[in-house]
Amino acid sequence: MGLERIKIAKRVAEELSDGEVINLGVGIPTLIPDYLGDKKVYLQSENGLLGMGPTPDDEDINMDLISASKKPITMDTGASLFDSSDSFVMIRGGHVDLAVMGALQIDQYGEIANWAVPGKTILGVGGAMDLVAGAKRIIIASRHLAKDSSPKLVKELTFPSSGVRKADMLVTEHAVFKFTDNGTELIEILSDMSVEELRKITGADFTYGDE
Amino acid sequence: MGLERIKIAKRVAEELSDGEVINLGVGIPTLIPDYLGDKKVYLQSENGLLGMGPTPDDEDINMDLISASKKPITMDTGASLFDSSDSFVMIRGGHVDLAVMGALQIDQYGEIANWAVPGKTILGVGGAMDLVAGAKRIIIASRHLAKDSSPKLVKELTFPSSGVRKADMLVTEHAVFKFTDNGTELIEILSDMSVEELRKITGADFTYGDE
Amino acid sequence: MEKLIDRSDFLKLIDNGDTLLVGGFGLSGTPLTLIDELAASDKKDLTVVSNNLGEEGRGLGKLLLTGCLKKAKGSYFTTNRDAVQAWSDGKLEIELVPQGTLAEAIRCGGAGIGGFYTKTAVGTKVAEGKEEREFDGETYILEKAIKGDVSLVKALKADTLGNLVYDHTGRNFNKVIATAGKIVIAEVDEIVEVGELEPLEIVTPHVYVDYVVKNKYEKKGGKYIGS
Amino acid sequence: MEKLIDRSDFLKLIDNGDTLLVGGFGLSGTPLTLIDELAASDKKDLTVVSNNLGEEGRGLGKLLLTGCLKKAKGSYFTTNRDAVQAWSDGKLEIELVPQGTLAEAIRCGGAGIGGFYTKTAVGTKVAEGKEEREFDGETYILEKAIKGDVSLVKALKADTLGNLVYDHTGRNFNKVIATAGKIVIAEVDEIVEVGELEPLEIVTPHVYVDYVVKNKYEKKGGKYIGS
Repeated sequence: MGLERIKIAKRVAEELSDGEVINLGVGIPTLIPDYLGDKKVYLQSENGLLGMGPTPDDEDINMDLISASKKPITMDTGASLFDSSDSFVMIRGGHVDLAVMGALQIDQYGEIANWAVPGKTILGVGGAMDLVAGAKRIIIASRHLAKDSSPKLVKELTFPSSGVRKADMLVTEHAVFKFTDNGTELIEILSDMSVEELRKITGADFTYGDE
Repeated sequence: MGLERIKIAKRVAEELSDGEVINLGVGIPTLIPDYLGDKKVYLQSENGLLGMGPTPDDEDINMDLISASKKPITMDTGASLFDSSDSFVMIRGGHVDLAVMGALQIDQYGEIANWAVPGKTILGVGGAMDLVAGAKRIIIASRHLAKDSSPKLVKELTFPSSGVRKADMLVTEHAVFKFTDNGTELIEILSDMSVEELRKITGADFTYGDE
Repeated sequence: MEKLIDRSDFLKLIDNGDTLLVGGFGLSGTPLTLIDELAASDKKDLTVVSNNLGEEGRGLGKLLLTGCLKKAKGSYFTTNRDAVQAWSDGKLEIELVPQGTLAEAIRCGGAGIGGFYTKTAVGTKVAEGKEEREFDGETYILEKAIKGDVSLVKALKADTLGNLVYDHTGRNFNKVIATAGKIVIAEVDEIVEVGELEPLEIVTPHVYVDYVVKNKYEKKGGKYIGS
Repeated sequence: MEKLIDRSDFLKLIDNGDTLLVGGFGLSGTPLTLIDELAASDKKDLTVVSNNLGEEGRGLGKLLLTGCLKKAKGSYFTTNRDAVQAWSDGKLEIELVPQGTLAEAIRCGGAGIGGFYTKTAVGTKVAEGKEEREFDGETYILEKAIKGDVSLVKALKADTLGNLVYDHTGRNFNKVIATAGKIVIAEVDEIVEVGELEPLEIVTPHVYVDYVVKNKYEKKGGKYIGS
């Protein structure tokens, strides 16, 4: 289980380019910094920091230096601090190169549902919709199936949308998908599944190679 | 001529209260700091400074520490610097206690015209309209008559308005007027004119005392 | 220092039914002392605008235990089970606002701006009932400015004029919240002489701050002990 | 430093007809070196958005002598006689925007906000043709966001990542302008190692800055000699 999350994080890490400014959502995305190798990226935290560093030692923890997940962090060299309104100028204004986030569902064109479940209490949205609206590029890092074994990649969303802006890519433990105006394209298989097996556990149609 | 400008500045200075945050426009208002006596006020400069101090000595001039009139200034103890957008949050948002400004005309209800002359090139507005819209209190500091000897206080503006927000007070070398929804009220005569003489050189009706 | 008041005098500034803008992100940059005073008071029908409601029994979460809240407006309440419970029981109204929209709306409230068109949340449930408009071919929704009766912010230091600096990401919503309340009260760890804060480092100029209250908690090991 | 380019390479980033957002208030916080390059170029039909056009023959005023400007958008041109003359002669379009509206519109341009309702200029000629709207009983007018093809800012220092700090009131419009251009070029007096600027003092985080050009002028006696 943990291994599959790491597999996803590793694969997403390959998509990151040196020098990019990146916002990492909760869950799997937070594992990515461990797999960057030589690449230097700059992590943006929506509560007001560019240049988020690793977790501090216990004696260096400051509850007023935290990530958007409310975890203690450090600052990289060259980091800068700002208030929430300026942080969302950066996010919504299209200045963050890449947002990596989880999703509850993604439709065949890359529309994201990642904040609410139908029929359940909807009491949190956080910065998700701002990131969906504003990041230059969006990669969804997610398990292929939801906990109830339903596919996350679907023809049409049944969960509430996070915005009209589409994701560019979906990375699961089984595959990497790209989204275009024509729909979903499988660009890489990451497990030992065949394309046909993958189709069975995927809720949306997708093209692969020359087909 | 200069003496009458000083007279106006001195009288306006009496209206200022200790601790107030004040924005001073070009011209007569810039003379006010010399007549504050013991009162400590905080001068806001719309290009991005709260706590403007006096003119520096020649050797301390920095072209990147200037007033809104583009003159070299210093910073008082406790001063703070900010960018233009934050400066107008302060101004337009109603945080500046008092703006003292000049005017080309003022109507009987205190509506201000201070940025454009009819039929002439209108190529500057600066921060005037923001200050008119946002300052908590507005005092107009102005000569009683324009250069062509026409009265500045008029029944109706013939010059373009600076905004629907009205001034609270007008101080000229001859008199102090207050503006209310009922019109202009003379509250003090500053020269040796009689009320009747003052009416002759004033373009708007005004009440005085119990009349 | 003229603006300094005792924390016990703070409640006099709050009326039943007030809308309070409260700084903080989780428990960071949160006016814990002022919240304690509120939690111990008999105030009622308060609306709190804040990114979230602290944690269960901590920070703004304490107000859920006393029933003084009528409504909460913010971006993320899911992780505070007391908030979810109070909402389920019909004891708390919740209005959900995306985090960036919340920060911007409060900034507008303090800036003489009535509303703004944001690209965030277009096509979502959050946009339902909100006016859509195109600018240069892109769709935006109208969001209205947020103002408060009273703003509660938490700063690291105030100088004796009331200029404020914040502790790292503790700045969060505090900067904008300090501009958008009719009355603004800053809780601070330390009060320094005027002149000790650099003009370039001051985030909230003193003009925004009406009152300053000294924090009753001391920070040790990166946390406010006993809060 | 990766973002550092020679000033002679700067013109390659500018196309005829571009809209340039240029920082500065008068001559303060103005990218004088970049303006010199423009003034010596054969660029044409440029639109400049800036609070004003420098002074006669200085700063942005130099561009009035070369005829590369089609339009200027800003708050105050009256004191530059060359600007008034060019406008009278029909050689320069001028669009007047109140200073606070200008700062806010540029900020929105960089912030993913399409427009905003301001209380400034309600009931004036500036408001003519603009939508009026009431919020809570007050009237506001709609102003649209301003974006640029290229932003030119002037900072005191850049670190090698491109983080910027400004010199006192030289900050002025530079902070918002650095967010609102497709390409952002910063002219700086000094380049320091990353880590030399404090996280709390950085005004423009490096993410906004695409290129850095070293200022050719040296400041002495508070002025850039020879500019």
